[in-house]
Amino acid sequence: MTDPRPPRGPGLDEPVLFERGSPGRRGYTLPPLAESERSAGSVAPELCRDDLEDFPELSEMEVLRHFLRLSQWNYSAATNFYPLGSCTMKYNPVLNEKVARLAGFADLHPLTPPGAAQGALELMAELEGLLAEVSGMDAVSLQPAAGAHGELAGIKIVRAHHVSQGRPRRNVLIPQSAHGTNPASSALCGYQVVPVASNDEGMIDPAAVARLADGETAAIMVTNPNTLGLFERDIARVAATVHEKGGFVYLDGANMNALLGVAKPGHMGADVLQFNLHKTFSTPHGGGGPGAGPVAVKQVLAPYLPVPRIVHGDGGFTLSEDAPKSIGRIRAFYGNFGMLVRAYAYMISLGGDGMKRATRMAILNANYLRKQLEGVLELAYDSPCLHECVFSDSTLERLGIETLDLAKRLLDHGFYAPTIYFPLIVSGAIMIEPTESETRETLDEFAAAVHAIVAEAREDPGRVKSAPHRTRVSRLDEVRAARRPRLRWRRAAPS
Amino acid sequence: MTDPRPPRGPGLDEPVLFERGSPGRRGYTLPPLAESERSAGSVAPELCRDDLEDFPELSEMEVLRHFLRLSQWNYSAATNFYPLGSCTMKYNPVLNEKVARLAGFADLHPLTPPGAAQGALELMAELEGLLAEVSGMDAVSLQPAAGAHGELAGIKIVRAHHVSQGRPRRNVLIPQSAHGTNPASSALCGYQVVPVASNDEGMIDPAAVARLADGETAAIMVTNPNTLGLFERDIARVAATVHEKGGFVYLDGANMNALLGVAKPGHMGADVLQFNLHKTFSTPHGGGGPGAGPVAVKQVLAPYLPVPRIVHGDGGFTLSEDAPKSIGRIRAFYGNFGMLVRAYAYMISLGGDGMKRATRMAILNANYLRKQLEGVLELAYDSPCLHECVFSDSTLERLGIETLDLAKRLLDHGFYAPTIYFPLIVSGAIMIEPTESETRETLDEFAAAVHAIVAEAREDPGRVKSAPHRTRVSRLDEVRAARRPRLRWRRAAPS
Amino acid sequence: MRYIPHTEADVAAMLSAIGLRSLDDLVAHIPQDLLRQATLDVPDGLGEADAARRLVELAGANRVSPELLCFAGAGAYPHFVPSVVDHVIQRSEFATAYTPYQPEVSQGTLQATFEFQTLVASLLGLEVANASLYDGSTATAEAVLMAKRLMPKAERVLVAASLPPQYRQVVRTYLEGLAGLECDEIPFAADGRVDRAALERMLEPAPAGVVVGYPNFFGIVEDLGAIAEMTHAAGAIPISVTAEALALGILRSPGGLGIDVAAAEGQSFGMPLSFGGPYLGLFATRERFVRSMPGRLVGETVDEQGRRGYVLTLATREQHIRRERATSNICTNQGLCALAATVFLALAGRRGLRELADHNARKARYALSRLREQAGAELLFPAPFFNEFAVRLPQARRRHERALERGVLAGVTLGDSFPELEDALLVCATEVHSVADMDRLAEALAA
Amino acid sequence: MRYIPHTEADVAAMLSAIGLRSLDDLVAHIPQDLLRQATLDVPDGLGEADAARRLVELAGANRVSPELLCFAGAGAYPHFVPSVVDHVIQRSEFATAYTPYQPEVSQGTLQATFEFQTLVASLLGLEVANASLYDGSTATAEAVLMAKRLMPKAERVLVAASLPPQYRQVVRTYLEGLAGLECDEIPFAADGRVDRAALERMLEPAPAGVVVGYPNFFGIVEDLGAIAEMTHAAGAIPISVTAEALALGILRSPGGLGIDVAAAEGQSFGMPLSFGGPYLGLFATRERFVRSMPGRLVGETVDEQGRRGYVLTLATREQHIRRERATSNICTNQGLCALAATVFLALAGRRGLRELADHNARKARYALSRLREQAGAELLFPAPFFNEFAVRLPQARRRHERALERGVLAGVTLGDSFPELEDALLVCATEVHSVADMDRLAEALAA
Ligand SMILES: Cc1ncc(COP(=O)(O)O)c(C=O)c1O
Ligand SMILES: Cc1ncc(COP(=O)(O)O)c(C=O)c1O
Repeated sequence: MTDPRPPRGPGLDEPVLFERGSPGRRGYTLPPLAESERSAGSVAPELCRDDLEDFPELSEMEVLRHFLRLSQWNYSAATNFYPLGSCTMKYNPVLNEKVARLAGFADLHPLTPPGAAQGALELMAELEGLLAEVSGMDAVSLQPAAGAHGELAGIKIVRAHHVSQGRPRRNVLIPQSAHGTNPASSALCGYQVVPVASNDEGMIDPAAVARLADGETAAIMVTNPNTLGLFERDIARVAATVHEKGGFVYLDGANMNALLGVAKPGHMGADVLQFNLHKTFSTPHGGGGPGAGPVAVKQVLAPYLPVPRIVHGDGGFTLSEDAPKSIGRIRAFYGNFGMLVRAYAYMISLGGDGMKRATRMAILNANYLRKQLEGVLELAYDSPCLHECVFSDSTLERLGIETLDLAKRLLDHGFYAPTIYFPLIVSGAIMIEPTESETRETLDEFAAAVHAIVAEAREDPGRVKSAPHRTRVSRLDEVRAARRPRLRWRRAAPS
Repeated sequence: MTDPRPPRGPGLDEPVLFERGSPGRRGYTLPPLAESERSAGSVAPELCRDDLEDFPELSEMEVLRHFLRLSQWNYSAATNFYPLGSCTMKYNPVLNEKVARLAGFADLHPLTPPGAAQGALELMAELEGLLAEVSGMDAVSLQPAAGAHGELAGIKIVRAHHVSQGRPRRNVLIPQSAHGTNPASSALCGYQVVPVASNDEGMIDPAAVARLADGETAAIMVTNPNTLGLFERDIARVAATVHEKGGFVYLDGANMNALLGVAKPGHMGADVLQFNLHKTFSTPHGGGGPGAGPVAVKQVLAPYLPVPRIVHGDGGFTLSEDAPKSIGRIRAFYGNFGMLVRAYAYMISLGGDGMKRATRMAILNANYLRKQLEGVLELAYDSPCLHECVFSDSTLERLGIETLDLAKRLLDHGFYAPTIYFPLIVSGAIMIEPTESETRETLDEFAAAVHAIVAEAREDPGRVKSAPHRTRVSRLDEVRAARRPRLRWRRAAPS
Repeated sequence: MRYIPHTEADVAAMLSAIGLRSLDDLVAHIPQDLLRQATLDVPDGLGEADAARRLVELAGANRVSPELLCFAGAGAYPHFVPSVVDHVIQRSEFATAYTPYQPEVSQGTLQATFEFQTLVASLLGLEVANASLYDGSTATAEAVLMAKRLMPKAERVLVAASLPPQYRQVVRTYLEGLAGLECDEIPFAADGRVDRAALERMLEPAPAGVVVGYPNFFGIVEDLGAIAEMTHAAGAIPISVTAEALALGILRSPGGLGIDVAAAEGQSFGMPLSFGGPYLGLFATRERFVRSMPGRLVGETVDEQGRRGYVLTLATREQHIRRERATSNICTNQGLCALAATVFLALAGRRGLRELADHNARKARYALSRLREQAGAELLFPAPFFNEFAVRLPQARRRHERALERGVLAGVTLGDSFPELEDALLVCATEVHSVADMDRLAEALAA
Repeated sequence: MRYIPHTEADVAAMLSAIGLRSLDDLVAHIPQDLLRQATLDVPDGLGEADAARRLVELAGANRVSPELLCFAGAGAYPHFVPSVVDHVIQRSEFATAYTPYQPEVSQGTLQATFEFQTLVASLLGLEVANASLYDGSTATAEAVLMAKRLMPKAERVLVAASLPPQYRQVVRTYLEGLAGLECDEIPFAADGRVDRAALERMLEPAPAGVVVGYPNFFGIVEDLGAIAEMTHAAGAIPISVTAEALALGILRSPGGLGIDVAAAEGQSFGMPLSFGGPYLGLFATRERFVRSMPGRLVGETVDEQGRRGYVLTLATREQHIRRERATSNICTNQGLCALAATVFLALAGRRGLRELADHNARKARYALSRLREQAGAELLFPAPFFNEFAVRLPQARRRHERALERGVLAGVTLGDSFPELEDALLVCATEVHSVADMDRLAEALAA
């Protein structure tokens, strides 16, 4: 008898929920109703559903055990180096989790009259101020639920201003290296996307912008540092060009972790930007969310910010909907408040001195790791990088492996993979963002693993191409998943 | 390149703390002192140590990551079926963990005047009452920190009473099947241990007790159900015999999980017993502790209970040291209070109906599993069992494997091993206690694994004897550990 | 700083490995004027204890239960969160992972999300659910956009005026500037339900979709089957919006009643109120519409040894592949909230969820009876409701304020969003409210 | 019941597999009279929400910081617990494992315990530390018993009267009934330290051991080196007892001063006050005495492939092997508390622990200065202290009570244990106390 794959985590295997349990089990029990409640009646039978098809029935411990086992099948930033470029997988402090759960926050209904929610409003007002300060912008709304949602709000704001000037204009200029949410958000606001080619240094070509910008240009969306980790040297010139045509500069702030205390978007000509608190400000990614994507603007755009706005008056903090030019409401209530609490806790913990240091250490880590890898992978561009560095697959190709193979083999070494195949302008891109949280030792170990894999590819490329070998499952068939989508569990037909 | 062993948990390997870190790192930072504090002075230099040799220096995330990785190397009751006999590895409710951390409990100083600690005292008083009720005893002290500590308190109480009658007496009768703490606790109170042989049904032989009991018998320590999971049928007769000689009956209550709502020790003739709250009442074992081992007595022994006692008067609850006959204090303060909170939460959650059901289901599970295994392992005794069942190694021996091999191979199937080689009176004992928390499906899977291993031993005994194969490390050299003890980390000599 | 591991020795060694002399060299290529102006006017960092103290202070400046009993709903419901839910979502492996781009080391997140999709699809009575959207309001907006994709020629969408007002506003914001999609409001009738006669008239010319609340903002159970039928008959997409997903533990499912796209707010399934977020947008539709769906999807597949496993799939709908032609711009969603809901629903289970919903319904009816008897309230709309209902009582706003002083948040004042309903309150009751709590509510609102 | 998975169908199937007809058959062999009397007069079980509510209510009936500022020490110290500590010990894999009997699937617990032993040994300045004992008081008693094992002929043990009174009482309880081991108390001198002249006299005939506090109950740093020397000269075992282990972050180590057995209370390293427990008994000694040591030990070894791993070792000292001849009866210890301490010490680290101790010392001195200035207190003993000190002030007990009303637990009244010190308070200050807190203490105690 052979033991094929290791039990990852303590369970050899863990079936889906629906294959566990037994009718009649309960993981959550309610106290009996009082007679007066029982006799008060319920929903009329004709309005009631028959059954909750497929819902399992489990004891409390069965549920707990199931999810504990599943959890052990994940790599995560807390347990593994997770150098996913553009994602800023920094340390998510445990303290943040604790304070977000304080009853005064967790149990606060969003429609509690402001007089009874002063602590929450004060926190939000302070956070707005902190974000404005670090970005050099004038006003902030905390409402967007994630980066892309912030982009949507930001472009809507731009549009609202243009409409107030007569017409919305038609285009948004977007560099080819931009994240997919930029064009998607622009399109969602009814704009045409006009791609801007990168120059051979991986940067926006100011001349190209000058050619493309005109009276139909609503805005340019710039990521700075861009998705290659490079500071857009000509940002000021680009901004001036667009401003001249009456357009706005939208700055994708997903990479703010490279800028705190180094350069403020507000000084680069940015008119509007979104933050990704789940990147720069340490709120956890949660396996896909929730995030928070506050949007910040210069004074001229402030009237368009989403409602409600937090206002500080004599009687304390209140929420105001009195903003006739506002783009309106972009979600129910006021944002992913629990994430705001975490980001606030992080910012006061780090402080101004800490933020400055964090950014510098993030840049140091990226440059150090880049140096360690230069010999073995090919840099996409060799301009000085900030918080992340991007390699192409040219070295790998010569060895007969692909970026994907390197990524999968890294998993066997206990590392999550870098972001791969993004940005699109780099062939087989390998995008590495170590963040300031990681130690030099970890970076060295990671570099050693890359070296080892490249060496292995020379000797035994098959082993690399069939990786991963030490994970719970081996390479998964993504083509099959897409061809014959099985998007929910179904009870096997009785045989 | 081969990948020998799987990474268990996300880290391939995790060095000891002392091999991580770098001088100057900090995982815990303090705010600066005020000038007035700084200038207040500190400990005089000549009283100060030079250094904290070997202490590491790590960032907060390094510390977290280290321990998260270590955690994944454990099997635990929450993640794995953990059928450790005599340990009652039942579900440890998450709610208990939450309520024990309420600030009103966690931040309460033990020397807070009782008037400011009424909630804690009320909880303790109620818990005493609940424990008395379920055991049929008259008075309870919550102080002992664990089962063995409760035994110590209990035997000290017995001794104190004998002393008050003139002399302490000399012996404690203890069945051979008893847990090691019973003789150890008796010896610690200055008693000679007189072993009582078990009869061929695995029970105390009342005739043997009658022969051994005399005027020097301070007490008999009986475990009921005993460590074979068998109810001591003649407990009443045994108790009467000992009582006749003026001795007391100490009941080891570690197995109370078999008795709630089934039979009360107080009705069996027990004069004193300890509870293991970390068994019967669901407080977590913590990888070795902390536990809580309240001691309960009949009225005649109540004056000897440890001080302080909780007293309910007009002004509410107070702590009294006014107990001239008391054995005194057996630990600082009042017990492992945090564990008492958990046990209390469990008892009110379960309620009387739930406790009764829990016990019956624990007994059902043990009998069911015993039935599933009877065909493949040899029962040590075939009297009807309660909450656990014990097999001998006679089947295994014939196959050329040992109890230890079966235990290790079970780990490969994702199960913790049963208690092995205890009780001592069973050759190669395999002691299985499933508890009421486990589902029938899990019991079936476990039984199937035992069947598979026995079948495997027939085909390929070497594979079983060299198990485990799928765990983070393979069989560890315990002999070497004991011969050349390395009980702390030492910096490798510079080479 | 405890979050940053670099010692001075580390910095020196790393700089020298890179070939630089100082940290400033790392940013020397950034324009000097930017660098110079980049000083941060932010106080120095705090130790953990001080940071915690500040947060405790801010939290303490909010009034919450038990000090302030909460009977407010209106899109955010006070429910009990079993401790197992929070324990699971605090697991670092779940909380600090990214979107599962490398499935081989993300099976925990992926399998849980697959389970989530299954539960949500079942609950909504539709075939496929996505991995979550931001919240109920944005899920509603996405549903409208999806209807437009399915019915590209239609130029309007009809939205019930009895949708939660904030949801309606979000739909308006999303639609603003999208060529060829107007948003018209379907009035409600005297019984608080969609005015079917008005709807009938508005269905000509055919809109892309018809959006109704289920229950609606007033807590009322619409006749969804009839509306779906009318909508289908007009050739449009019927869309339901459920702001209190627990209602679906007892009410007939939207899909079962003919709805093609269902959006919901899942906060009730294990998320704390948390002043409005993070919550959980639920979204489901019919299998044939899956390629028009917004948001991530997890699908089942096999690995090279044929073992079952899960991956992100059908990504060609998404922004990172399709960019400006994507079905939505969403990237980060509400993953950990979806996990919370999965744990919650697993704990409650098939019968438990029904029972929970039933208890809510009964408690709400008890609360109503007390408000009638003791506070002189009248039910505003004579229509069936779930756990929330609107009552009329004289001087509603003043009484609401006074109740607040008495430690009761007595629902929300309807006049804020519906000036014509100035004398009305919207009140919910759930399993967290004991008989005594509800009696206190009635007392607090008594004249 | 949510903790018990059995459905009626499960029960029926299982009974039938066993060949029984009813649950009662399972216990039919138990004497009928016992069964009959076994009814439980205990209310029915509560749902999770109700159970939680009851506990919140009880917790709320205790007064704690910030409502009641705590300056009480006396064996339990208010310290800050970094959130990482609690996060780690809540990991189910650590919290719900048993003693690591199967090392191959317990390496997490085992390696952490090995790290704990290393840290404790270093802190106490001795070669070997065990895996924990119940608390400081029982560790003290175990140390005395160990001294007796090492010096079987000796018939007495000397215990400083300035040990925490509860510790002394526990030693007495443990020794009661043990043939040939009397316990004599060494008085303290006018400066609060051990009366060395008296000790000199008492060392004849040689006792098994001499036990002194370090710091002692009054917070005072004894001259441990001199005492160890005298004790060694008399042929006895010098034993130190540290009720506030943080002191050893700055004070010279017991082992370094000649102590052979050191016991301590480790609560300050990451355990909440929790009304007195669970805390953490630390215990270390010299390598040559290891086989007389009580408690579990983890040792390093290798697996079959030569990889480093950890196991429980030297178990022949323990009750499960040696039964009545074991070095102690201890079985369950304080494992999870040991883990908390390991995490705490790793976070603080080499320099951080020293700094923390230094801050404690300075804050205590500042608090003393304020009490002198504002409350007219005088230092009771002219001797060096760490973070706790005894002051004399008129009407100490009354002022202590009044301070309580004013929201300050102003230390503990010494008169309870030392009638001769009726006018004295024992006060501690730690890193949790701000200048403002200490000023409030002084005000609260002012006449
Ligand atoms: C550069 C960039 N912009 C925008 C986003 C979108 O942010 P979110 O995922 O929070 O919507 C991302 C996220 O990966 C990003 O990397
Ligand atoms: C039967 C029995 N008695 C006593 C004990 C001792 O309890 P503790 O480990 O809590 O000291 C045990 C623990 O394993 C036991 O099984």
